[in-house]
Amino acid sequence: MTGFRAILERDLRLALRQGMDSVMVVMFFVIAVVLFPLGVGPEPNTLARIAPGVLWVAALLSVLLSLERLFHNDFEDGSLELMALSPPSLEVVVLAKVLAHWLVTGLPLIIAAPVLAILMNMPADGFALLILALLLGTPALSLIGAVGAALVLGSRRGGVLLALLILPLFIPVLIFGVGAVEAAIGGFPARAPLLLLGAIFAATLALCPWGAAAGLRQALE
Amino acid sequence: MDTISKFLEMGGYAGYVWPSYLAVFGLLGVLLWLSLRGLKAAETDLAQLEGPDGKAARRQASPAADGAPDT
Amino acid sequence: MLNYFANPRRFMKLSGILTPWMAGATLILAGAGLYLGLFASPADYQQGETVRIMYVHVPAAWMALFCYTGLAISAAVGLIWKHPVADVAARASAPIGACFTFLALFTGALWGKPMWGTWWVWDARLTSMLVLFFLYLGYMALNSAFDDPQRGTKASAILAMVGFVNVPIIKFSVDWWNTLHQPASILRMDGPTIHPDMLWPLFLMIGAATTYYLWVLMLRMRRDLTEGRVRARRQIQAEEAGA
Amino acid sequence: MDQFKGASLDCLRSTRPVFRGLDFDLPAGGALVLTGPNGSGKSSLLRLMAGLLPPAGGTLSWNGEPVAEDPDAHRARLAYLGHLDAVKPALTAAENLAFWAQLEGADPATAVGPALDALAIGHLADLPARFLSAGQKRRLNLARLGLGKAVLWLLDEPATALDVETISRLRDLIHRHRDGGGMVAVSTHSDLELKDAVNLDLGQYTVSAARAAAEETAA
Repeated sequence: MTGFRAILERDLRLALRQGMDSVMVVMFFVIAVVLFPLGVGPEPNTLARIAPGVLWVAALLSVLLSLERLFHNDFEDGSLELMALSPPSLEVVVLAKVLAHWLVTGLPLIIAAPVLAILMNMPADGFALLILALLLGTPALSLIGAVGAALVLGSRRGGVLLALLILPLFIPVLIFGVGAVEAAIGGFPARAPLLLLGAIFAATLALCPWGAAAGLRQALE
Repeated sequence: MDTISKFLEMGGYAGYVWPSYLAVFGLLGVLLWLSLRGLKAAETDLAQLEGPDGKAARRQASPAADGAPDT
Repeated sequence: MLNYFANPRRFMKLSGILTPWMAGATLILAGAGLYLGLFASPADYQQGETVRIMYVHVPAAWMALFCYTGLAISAAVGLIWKHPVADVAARASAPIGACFTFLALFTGALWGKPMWGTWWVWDARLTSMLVLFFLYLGYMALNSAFDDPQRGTKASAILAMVGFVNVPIIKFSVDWWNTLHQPASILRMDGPTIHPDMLWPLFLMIGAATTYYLWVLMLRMRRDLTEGRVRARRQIQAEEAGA
Repeated sequence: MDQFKGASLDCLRSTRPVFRGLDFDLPAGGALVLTGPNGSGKSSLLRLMAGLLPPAGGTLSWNGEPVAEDPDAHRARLAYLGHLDAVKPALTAAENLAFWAQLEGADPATAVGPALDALAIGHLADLPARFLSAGQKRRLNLARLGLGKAVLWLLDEPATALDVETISRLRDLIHRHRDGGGMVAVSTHSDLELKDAVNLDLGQYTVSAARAAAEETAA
């Protein structure tokens, strides 16, 4: 457990000191969402209709953008190898780094989301559910993405490749995330999609550290 | 003659039925051809390297080996 | 059993015997299936002659899933038990599966236009097939993204297993999403029960597609293994040249 | 008394055979110096000993128990030093070291200062690592050895980029470690001159591709 805390604290400290990471991710999120009214037109009803989907897709892309760096720096400078050889198991290392990644990128997205929802003219009924769904969904995205980030270490064209590998696997989170928000807006119970999102989060929490650790192990051979 | 053209017409759906068959047999044919060609190329390479004249081919491939034996 | 086939030499010997049989079986099954499908079977009373697209569409869709299963199982065997032939089988399966998936989508569009009046609908089956196509592409891209082929094999094997766990989840989520978005009734593909005259050509074509897969799979595996031996030979040459 | 042993180890990099049938025996207080031409697998053997690279054949054992059966225990007793320095430029030297101390379960408050002093970089403790020179970063990486928990040191060419004075400090560090029953395996070009070290020449275990191919054909 001390190992988990040590990695978490170090990654957070690094992110605070050198990282424009949070700022960049949120800025990308904002710009991506703002592009939609410019592309689709400013008609409020249209924007309100597509708001949940646009917010989720933009959040998904923002997470993807930040994922490439999840293990990359530590892989390049040899830290990852030493962490793999330190007493905490590699699964714990992965969990700590994913949690740090989510705190640095996922959480700011969730804070920015309601502001963008207003810009998109989203009905206020959906706000609470949007935040709740993002709270359950973005950690799952980070966990799934960790597997992909581990697999592309040391490859040519890591970033594009990561998108190709990971985006198809993000689809269930996207569907249930949007489903929850739309249900709330339409006045239906959002219990089912939320439970499914929770189930996906639980499943990724159980499986993805294992998969990412396996990926890291073969990258370090 | 009439039956053939009637057959080819596919009840007016010729534009959908025949491209389907063409795509399937075309693409699978290309994949098969590529796989066969790749296998042939690899087998030729191996035969050249392993065959009775393999030694000669080796000499040609690395003339530096004869000129500078101790590097 | 697995150990027996893990030996590349034994595989080369066995596949050398089997390849011509698979080639013959494919040609015979496809020939018979085509004859029955195009000439001897009736047109559907609702769908008319377009029903003949089914004889290539359904086998392609079936093989798209079959190849992915084969790929994932081979990848798992290669990763866990370190059987070299299994790794080769996984790599060889991917392009075949990707071709079949593409064909399932393509022929589906050609069937959909006259039947539903549109090339593409965001139907649950089409969507999950499209995702499967992306998974194949991702697998192939990852497999070839490393300078060390061994790393590509291992990384993509892990991806194949992750994808295998994910495919049912994606399928389920797409079904769920689809029922929310549009009623399924307009899009019923599997209309009334199939007439036995149509069942036979369908079975034959599915059989042909399966033997085609095994045939090309063995060709590609033989190529991979032969190329491995060529590389080993070249390495010996390089060593001799350096000595 | 601890004992680290390797029996008939085979090593593959990608599909290329590196060495085969390698044996070594490292008792408590012992030192193993790996020598051999480039590409003979010195780094690979150290990575194999660390457990980063699984052996293609043969077994590693600790006090008679196969290492593969308890990788957690093995990680807890080793310290590995590779070619890369693993120094984060945004953290100070002390913070860099404190992180590794925490990971190993040592108390950073007491362990970091002496470890830095052992390599004469105590005065740099509060300097962000981005201002350190290549040699100083190397020393900061070496300072991890002084954190104190590991019994088995695996050092991959530790003397590169070090001046004469630091090499002698490293030698002292290794001697003290061995006197306390620790063991060390070093791959080195420039001679560290460790006393009573066992020399392991990897050149004799090298497998040529031709021999590997011939054996495969026979199998």
